[in-house]
Amino acid sequence: MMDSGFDRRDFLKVMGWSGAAVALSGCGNTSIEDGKETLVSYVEAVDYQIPGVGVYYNSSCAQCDAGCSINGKVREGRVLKLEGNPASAINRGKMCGLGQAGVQHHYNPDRLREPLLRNGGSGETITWEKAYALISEKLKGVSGEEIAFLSGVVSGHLKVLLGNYLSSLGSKNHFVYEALAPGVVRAANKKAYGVEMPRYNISKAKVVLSFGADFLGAWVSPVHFSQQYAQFRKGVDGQRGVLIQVEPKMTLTGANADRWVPIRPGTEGILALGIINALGIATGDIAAAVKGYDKARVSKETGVPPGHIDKIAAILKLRSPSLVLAGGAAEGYAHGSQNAAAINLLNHVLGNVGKTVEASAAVPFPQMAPAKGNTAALKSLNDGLAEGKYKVLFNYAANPVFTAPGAMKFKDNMAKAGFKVAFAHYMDETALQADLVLPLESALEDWGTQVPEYMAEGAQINILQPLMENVHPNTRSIGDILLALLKQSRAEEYKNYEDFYAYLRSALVQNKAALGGHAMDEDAFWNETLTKGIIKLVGTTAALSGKAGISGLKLPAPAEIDEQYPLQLIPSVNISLRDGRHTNQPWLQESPDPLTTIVWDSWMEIHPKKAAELGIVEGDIVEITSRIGSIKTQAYLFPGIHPDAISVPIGQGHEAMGRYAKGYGVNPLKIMDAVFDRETGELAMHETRVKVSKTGQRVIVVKDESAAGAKQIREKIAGRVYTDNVDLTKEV
Amino acid sequence: MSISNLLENWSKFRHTHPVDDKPHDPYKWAMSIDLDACSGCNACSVACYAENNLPVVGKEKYAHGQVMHWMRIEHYWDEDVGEEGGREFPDQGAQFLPMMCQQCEAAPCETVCPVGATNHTEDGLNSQIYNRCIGSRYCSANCPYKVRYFNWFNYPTTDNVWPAEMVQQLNPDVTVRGKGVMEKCTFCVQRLRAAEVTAKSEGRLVHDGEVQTACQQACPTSAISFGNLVDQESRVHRQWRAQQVELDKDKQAKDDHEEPSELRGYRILENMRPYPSVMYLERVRESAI
Amino acid sequence: MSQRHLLALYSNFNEAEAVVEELRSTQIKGFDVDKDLIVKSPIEHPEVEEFLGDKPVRVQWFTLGGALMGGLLGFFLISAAQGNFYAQFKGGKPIVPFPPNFVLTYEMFILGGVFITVLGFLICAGLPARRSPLYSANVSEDQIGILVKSDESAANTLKAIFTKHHALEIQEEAGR
Amino acid sequence: MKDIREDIAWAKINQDVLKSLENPRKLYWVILFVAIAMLGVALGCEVYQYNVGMGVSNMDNPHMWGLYIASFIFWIGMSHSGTLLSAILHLMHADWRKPIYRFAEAMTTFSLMTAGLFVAVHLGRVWQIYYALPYPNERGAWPNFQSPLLWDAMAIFTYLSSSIIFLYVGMIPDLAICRDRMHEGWRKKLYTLLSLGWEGTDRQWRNFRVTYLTVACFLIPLAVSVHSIVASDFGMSQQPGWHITSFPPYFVAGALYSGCAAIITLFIILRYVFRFEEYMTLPILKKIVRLTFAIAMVWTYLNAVEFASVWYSHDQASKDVLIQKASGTYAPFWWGMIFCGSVVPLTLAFKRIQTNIPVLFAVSLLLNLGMWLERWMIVAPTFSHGIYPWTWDHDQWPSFVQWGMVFGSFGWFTLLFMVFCKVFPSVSMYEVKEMVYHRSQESKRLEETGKFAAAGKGAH
Repeated sequence: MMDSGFDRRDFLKVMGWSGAAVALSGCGNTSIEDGKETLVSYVEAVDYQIPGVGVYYNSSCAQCDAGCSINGKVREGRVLKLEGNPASAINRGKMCGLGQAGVQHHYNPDRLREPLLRNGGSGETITWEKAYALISEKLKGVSGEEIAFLSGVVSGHLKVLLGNYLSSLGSKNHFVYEALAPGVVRAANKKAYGVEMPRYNISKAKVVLSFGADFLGAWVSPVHFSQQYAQFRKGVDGQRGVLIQVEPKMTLTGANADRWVPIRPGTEGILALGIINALGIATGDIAAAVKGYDKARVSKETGVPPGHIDKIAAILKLRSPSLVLAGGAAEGYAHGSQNAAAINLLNHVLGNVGKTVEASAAVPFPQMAPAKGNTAALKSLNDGLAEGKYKVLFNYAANPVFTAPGAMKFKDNMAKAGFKVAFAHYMDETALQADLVLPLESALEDWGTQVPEYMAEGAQINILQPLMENVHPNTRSIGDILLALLKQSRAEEYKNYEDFYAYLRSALVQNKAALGGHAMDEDAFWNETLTKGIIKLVGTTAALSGKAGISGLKLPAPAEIDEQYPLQLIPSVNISLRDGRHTNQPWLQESPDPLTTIVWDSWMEIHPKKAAELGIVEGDIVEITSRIGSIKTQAYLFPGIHPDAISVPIGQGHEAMGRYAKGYGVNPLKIMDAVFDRETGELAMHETRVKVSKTGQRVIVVKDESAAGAKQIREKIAGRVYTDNVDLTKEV
Repeated sequence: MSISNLLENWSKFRHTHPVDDKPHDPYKWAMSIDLDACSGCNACSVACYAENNLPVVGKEKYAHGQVMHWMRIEHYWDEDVGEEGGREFPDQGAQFLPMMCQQCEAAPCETVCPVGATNHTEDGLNSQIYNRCIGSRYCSANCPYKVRYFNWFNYPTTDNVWPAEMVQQLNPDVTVRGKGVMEKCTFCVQRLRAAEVTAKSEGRLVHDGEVQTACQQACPTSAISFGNLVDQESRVHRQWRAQQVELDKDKQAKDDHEEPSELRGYRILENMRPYPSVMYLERVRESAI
Repeated sequence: MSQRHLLALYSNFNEAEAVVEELRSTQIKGFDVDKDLIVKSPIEHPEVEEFLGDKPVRVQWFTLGGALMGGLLGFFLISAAQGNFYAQFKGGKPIVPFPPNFVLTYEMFILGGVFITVLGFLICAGLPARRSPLYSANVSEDQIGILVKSDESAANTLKAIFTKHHALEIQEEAGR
Repeated sequence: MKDIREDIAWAKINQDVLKSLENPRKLYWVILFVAIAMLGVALGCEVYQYNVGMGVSNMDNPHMWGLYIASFIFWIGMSHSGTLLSAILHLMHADWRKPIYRFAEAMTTFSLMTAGLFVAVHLGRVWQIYYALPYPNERGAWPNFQSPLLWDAMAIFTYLSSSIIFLYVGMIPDLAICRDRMHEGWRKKLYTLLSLGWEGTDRQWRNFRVTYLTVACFLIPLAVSVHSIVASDFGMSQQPGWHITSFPPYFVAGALYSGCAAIITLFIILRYVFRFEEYMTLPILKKIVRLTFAIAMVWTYLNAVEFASVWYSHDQASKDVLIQKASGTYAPFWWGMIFCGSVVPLTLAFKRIQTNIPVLFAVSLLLNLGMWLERWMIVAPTFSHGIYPWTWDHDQWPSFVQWGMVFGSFGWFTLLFMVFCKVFPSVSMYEVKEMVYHRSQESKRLEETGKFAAAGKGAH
């Protein structure tokens, strides 16, 4: 792709410079500032650029943590569109909507452009030098104990560098917080299979029984699972895969299921044990333990009709291998670990472990493996902040002020930290509380490596490389910043690295033998790596070691209906907004929620039966009150939810961040109780109980579906056949 | 000159283009969408926004129904769900349907445009000429699928549609449309033209898989396939043939058979005779569960 | 020989008719009743045509020509426009389709007919016309005028006939 | 209840009508002022819509057409009764049309001009409207002759130009009267120019008679074709509620209906404003009212036929649209249309109402309202309940811009019409003379044959 020795930064600078100039002529929609930009003729073309011809660079998507590889189209120095990189085993050239919107993060008009220092109520623009000096000054005389670093998921060389920085400060307080992490499931998997995230081979399964795992929507690695799902539907041995989804609120995966089973919130484990009992193939102590879970009792406690339990058991027995998944809806309770354990037990009983639940490959560099985020970390940070333990708080890639449950009072506690530094892309809720805000490059401008938590086939290291010159010249790479901060105390050690790029290159090139480049010289290896955007490794495979144990599995009886707060609040995960960090990307705001088609707002899903009971109709503004507080939003009558639950999507309700996010919708996390899983200490997302009351106002719900409720009445619009015998593998 | 030309080429002008006596050659772009694979995730729609410079209209205009999504994901629930006496839950899921311009062979929109801004192309597309359009909106009024979108406002100059930075993302291969013109899915005609021209300059035809539409390229479940229906070897051609769906029929031969078949291919509103170029494959639902 | 115009006004059609009858029956040298007599009336009156004798009206021929021309032009111009310029391919329809062109041909047929009929009217009625030598505003109100052109010599005879039938007013003017 | 006096002096006819050109009642100026104000509202709306985009009208996908197209049909329809009075009744020798056909013909012309404006107002890019005109151009691209909208344009152009010509030709003898009677000034010059030197010679009259008759013959099929073509804008589509066989006659009947109702309204206004009591007599009004009643019943019948054929067919989509019209968002307007269009005209069957001017005025306005609603109910419901269920029942309400434009169009029409009536004789003088002449001849003849006592008297 490039001559060896050619400095990529310079190359990009050239491209970027010309990009800014040529952008003028590119579209009819450019604003030109008089005298500030020069009209450049194509006759004086810039090297490495053919006007009108796009070049493609491989990089990695940073919109979520699934680790998809992307292929960016660059024209005249501007990145235009992201496609999937077909070479990646994770996404195989495919992209989700969230990933596509990465360019809107990159070009977002609300991105931070300059370092800002709090000056009373407002921010004062300062230089980077001053910012670094300030950090150095604030860290002086502060012990490592008093420093906390909060981040989202970090992996690869950034994680290494961050670790080094913290150790240079003498601090061990790295809190990795991920608002929507499958923390409980990881722990349960560790127990049941010996690994936190085994490889779920959906494409091999003939039946997938998913307890609230929205693997097509927002769970773990949705693009990868979507491809597996497509194969699964085509079927193995001429038998089309059957998907059964058990959850109280229909997710995208539930909407695609052959049978969607609404269940009383929190009783997933009971159903899992009931199915084991109904299967009747378990032996020994398992059989004994599930004996009590007879159909009548399970049906009564879960609300699932006995017929369904029979059918599920029958099909699982008939078609093997199958796969049972435990997801967000099952783990979000104080007894979440128990639920997940019961569900995982089902895989053991069905003999799926080793067949569809496989050992996963790991990168042979444990220091690069992702620091997995969870919500327990937030709790301990919050407790520490509340005690006033921390004098300096760093924050990167997390927005706890927005995502922490209201009961935690994170914002108040954060104020107790002495000096708060936020590395941020937007002036989001957390950055707004910081004393020093440092603007970051977007993922399309930055260098880095990424190690995905969920590996598809073999192990891989994803390369992040700039697709174009910085949109805002004064933003910096998080790597560069950490390196600069590191040099404050360990200048000697890092003097060879001019910047993060140099660090990254030398780190990878030094290990080229281990990275599959032993036969190549350094430049060739480096160019090859950048061209491919992925380093594929054989990886180490940890064998599955867990066993089917039932000891310690104790499921509580379903919770009693609370008279005062009779409904269960399900803060649902919207497939494009996720935890709200992408809300300011207008494509995502205007991308309708697949199940309700509502855009640009929050809503409360409520079952029509319950709504009729409460006298609520679509568009009623309702007040949802928990012990913590209340929010007001529009009601949407949705039959895909258990009548005992209501659901409000996460991601809206920003009070800051930018023009496309601020002021739209409400944040259900604001009224969330701080209840934790008893075993893992993870936040129980579904344990908040609420009451709903009408406010008397009514609005027209802004959505794409027709008011008639999206039913096809006359013509065959979306066709469907019912059959238990179809061989799709024969199809073209 | 004009009358003599008219008389000399009379038979050419009287051809009914193209469904019966003048088949497409060498290209007829067509699509097939497997609804069993489609998960309704909206990736195609966002990809379309990125590729085709679609404006984000904002909440207020969305509320007015002025959204511009060329590719929209529809979902349908079973009729009895939530109705009195019906099922309480949609326990067989939703049915998702990606809906965009069906590139009809005998498009109802084409004949009614007073200025001829929408026409049939030689490679079987239903084209829209933006700078010819005067905005009578008759085409949309006549579209059975309602997949034509009108520029109710001048989006390029509307606040927050494309702020200065986002302008740089706009695809230079695609026009940014001003107010008062109709637009719709083009099957990513800019990609098709580029591929056709490349193939022509290399003295060959576009081979299958060489060109992808943006929606097809993004689709995580590969539910969309796209290609040249004339090419016997193309995946689309093989799919259409395997499903026994023929382009110029308003009722497929297989539909006359009473016995259940494994063929899932159908076209929407076929009986109205627009001869759509998009074949859908029915979603399958397991009856054993 | 010099000519003279005379205009006599009458208050009703019966008198005017009587005058014309008498002029017709009387042989006057230098006055030809078919050529030199014009009756002006405030309303269209079929009896005037009757007593003036059969005079042909040729407007219909214009109508026929106009309508046919309009129709033919309509069809061929439209077909030629469809065939000779940028062809507008419409799926399922030929480039020169008959049903729509027939609709337009029909409209052009009427358009041609109306326009050429009116043109024919102007030509046949000699409009726009220069004002005739003698005119009375009373003609447009309620009186019937008889305008004659004759040799100088016949003027007195004519005047006598006019007066005999109770002419309300007689105007005369030396001719060119 | 007096009809026009047979013995009325012809000079008085001239005098009375010419007076209308000079001093109408004060109400005239009030009407003119109000009309200009209304037009101002529409102009403001258009400027706003032109600058910001069609979106300000609140139209959307799928509601691509709104009040503009509905009003377009309304105004086109209104024009038809002018042709009815001037052409059809002329061929039938109905002499009572003579005092009123002139203003009816003017109404035809001006309502067509109003309708034409709605086409422009409706377009998303009105500045490119010339693309739709069939003329040889450097672009090498002609409009699409297959589009019913182009047929519309062609038909309207033909109809408008023919109507103007017909109006003008029929007015030439009257212009000559104006020329003869008007004192010096710009008007005199205008009339002199326009009267083309008409002197009422036998040759002029002879050709005039044939021409007038011929053009009248052309106008009748033309008028029918114009509204059939407007009907085909809808009928040619495949949309439910539009794709209906009976649409062309239904549209034509509706057109005549709304036109007649408008004639009653304008008759009453003109009669008062220009003091035409002696010419626009109650017996004439009575005849128009009876004609209106008959057409109302034809329209009602065709309406019923439409419903029945939809109901009886297996076209479920059309059936749904019909049900939705009667029970959905538009139900109040749809029922309003039925009430105003089919129930209100029943009052016209009563003799006492047939000559009761205040009641007739109110009734005629209601009929017009009903007919306007009819057009709206043709256009709008199909959009909110078409073939494709995804876009059903999406609520849409026209914005003030649309309403303002509709409101203003009445001002524009009134302005044109009122100015016309002030500049040109709105009662045909020569034809009123013909009418009284023939009537007096007839009664004289009857008297002579002794039948007068038996038959004649009762007629008046």
